[in-house]
Amino acid sequence: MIEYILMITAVFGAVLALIQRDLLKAAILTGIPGASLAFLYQYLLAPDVALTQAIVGSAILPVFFALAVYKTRRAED
Amino acid sequence: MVVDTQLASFFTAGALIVIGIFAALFLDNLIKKVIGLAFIGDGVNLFIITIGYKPGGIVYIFLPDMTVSWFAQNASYPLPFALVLTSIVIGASTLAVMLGLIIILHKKHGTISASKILGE
Amino acid sequence: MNPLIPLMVILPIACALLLNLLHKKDRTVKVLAIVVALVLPIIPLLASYGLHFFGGYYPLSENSAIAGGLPSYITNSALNVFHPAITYSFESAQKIMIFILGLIAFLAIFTSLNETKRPSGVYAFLMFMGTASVTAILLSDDIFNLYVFFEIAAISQVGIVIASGVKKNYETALKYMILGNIAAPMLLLGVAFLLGVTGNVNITDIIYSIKNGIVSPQNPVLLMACGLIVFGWLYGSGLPPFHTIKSALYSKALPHGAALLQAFSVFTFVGLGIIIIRIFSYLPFSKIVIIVISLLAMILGVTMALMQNDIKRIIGYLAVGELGYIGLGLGIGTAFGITAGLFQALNEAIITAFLFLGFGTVLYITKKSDTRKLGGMMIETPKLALVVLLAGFAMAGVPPLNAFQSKLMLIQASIQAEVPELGIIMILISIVTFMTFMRAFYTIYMRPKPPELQITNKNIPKATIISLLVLLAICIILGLYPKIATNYLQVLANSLV
Amino acid sequence: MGIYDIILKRIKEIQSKTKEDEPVTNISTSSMLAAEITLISSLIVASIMLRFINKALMMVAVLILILIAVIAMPIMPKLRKEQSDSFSNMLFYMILALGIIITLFYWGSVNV
Repeated sequence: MIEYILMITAVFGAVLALIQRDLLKAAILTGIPGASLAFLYQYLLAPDVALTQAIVGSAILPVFFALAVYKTRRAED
Repeated sequence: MVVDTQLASFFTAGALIVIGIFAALFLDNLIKKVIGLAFIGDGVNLFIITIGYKPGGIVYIFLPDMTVSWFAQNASYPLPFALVLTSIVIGASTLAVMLGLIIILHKKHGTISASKILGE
Repeated sequence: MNPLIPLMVILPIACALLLNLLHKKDRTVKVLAIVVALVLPIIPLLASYGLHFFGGYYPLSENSAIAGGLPSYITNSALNVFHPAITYSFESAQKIMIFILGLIAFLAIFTSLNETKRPSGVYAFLMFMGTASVTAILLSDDIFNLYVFFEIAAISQVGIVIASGVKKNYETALKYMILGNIAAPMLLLGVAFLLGVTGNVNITDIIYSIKNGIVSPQNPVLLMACGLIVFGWLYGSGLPPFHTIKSALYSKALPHGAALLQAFSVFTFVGLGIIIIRIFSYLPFSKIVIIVISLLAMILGVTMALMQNDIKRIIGYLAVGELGYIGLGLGIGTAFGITAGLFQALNEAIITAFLFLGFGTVLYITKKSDTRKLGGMMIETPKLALVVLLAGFAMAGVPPLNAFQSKLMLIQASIQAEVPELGIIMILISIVTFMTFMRAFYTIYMRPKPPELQITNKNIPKATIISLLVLLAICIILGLYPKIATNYLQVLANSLV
Repeated sequence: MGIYDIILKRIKEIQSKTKEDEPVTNISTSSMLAAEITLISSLIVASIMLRFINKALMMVAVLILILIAVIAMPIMPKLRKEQSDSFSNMLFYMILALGIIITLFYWGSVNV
């Protein structure tokens, strides 16, 4: 059951991240699909990939995006 | 209709790919485009993981109290998982390069709108 | 086990990393880079043919130590012949292709180190990384390994463009990366489909599974995989619809970078094209698609080249158009046609590098690449003008030079395969290619010099002239003795039919 | 009015739309003319290869191509505009190509 919830969170998190007007929020919300995919990988019997995805998808990539937003923010809006 | 985990997971992967392509095509903001590209990569990775998944199976770690034939029948298929590890890292590095380019272009043009920077 | 096979990939990567460590020690960097680059074309000549299994994981049928302890239901199945390791296969066709790639890489690196004032920096690093990854694409028998190096090649191509410092290079690089990040996951998805159907990423094993009925060849998932891999192939080699971005990429690189970039494209084209033909040749449709795409590439590439005003853009579009000849050779599908196509690939890599380096001298002297602002260069550099003219003759296929032989072979192959229309189109496009080249040549060299044109840098480095002469020599040698190359390529072509 | 003049006029029209201000020289017009002829002739020759599928189809295709070529005579200026460096064009054609390839492979292989 929990797999299905994770799948739905991943898809909705992705949509939610893309419909934000505030780019910083969008950047941080990319962590939601990243983290739910990491849990999903655990349920799909791939614990080693889950570890990597947890670090890359839910920590490193949002930080990259947030840094990029922070560096380019002043001119937007 | 009963949808099993594997099929649902394929659909999730497909949905992520479609969302990503949509964002990369139609959103004007470059950072959102790149976020969309990240979702395409995630979707493909999820797809590959799902190929290796075995419904009702176990993690592919051989413990001393298992027999070989039981393990062979029940363990998930580890080759796709090994591939995804590489693929995740490649995706993250290409995204980092793109974000770096966006920062440089923002310094040059003062905007991150795709139609203004990449228009002609 | 031949240790020289992995060395072809490992040596350039190791050298690239070392160059980064030696940052700012210009002399050391220069010597090291030139020595390693010189070794690159020599290794494939010394290496003997064979397979390399990374980690030493031989197939069970060759590995009695492990196979002895396994139950018979494993050793009697197809698992016995499957390749558990990442396999590199080095055969005669790879030998000549990697030799040519290494040679172009050497000449490009040699030229760039002598033309730029400060040799240390990321430029040589990226050139080595790109060469290593394209070598791996040619060698690899493992389709996921191929994807990994495909991505590395894409990043290093972008890097070469970013490091060039040409106007608007960042925009082009970002465009290429965004397009690439949609197209490359599609290639990965195709690999994933293949993996899902056959449970394997080794190309030989996938073919074994399809041929021996382990997997149904008519499985729609396999067809989808073919489509997606074809799409990745379009992106990797810059066929339409990617011809605009690929030619823009060439035009935003420095001439020596562009010479190397087009070699990457050509060999990626050949590597992936061979794989598509190996796996999917049982689908008659795959060959039709290859022919249609090649025709489109030829027509669009040449017609667009006619209407450009930037020298590098003109050659970029011509390079895309010439890729079509290789595709036609592969698509005709006879052994003779495939040999001709592969030979044309070698010739095209050499000739386009030659043209980029040759017109690069104009750029070096005047710092301008717009044909409308150039003119009268014949008076400044009469001997170089002759060399560039010979390069143009080579591209159009004038008899004593190499492309004549391969184009003649291609036309003969098309007539033998009873599709003379392809031969007619090839001749037509050749003529227009020559016209495009002459248009550029006339505006740059023969037209009277515009008064506002300034010569900023009179002395062309000797390295550039040496590179041009080496390329010219290869053009003439291959043109007089085409058997040197075709004998190597024949084996692969026979195995593909 | 000869074809040269038609092409010259069309180039000027397109230029005034895209606000390019490069002079229309002899060379650029004649190369556009050459490109035009190359495009049409090679497409017609290529369409003769349809004879492998069906001879009647080939005849119809060649006739239609000639008709289209005559009606929409200066094709090259439009084609050039479509293949500009604009990013949205590139994305559009890429997705179009992806769709066509996937559809063709699925449909073509089911039927062939």
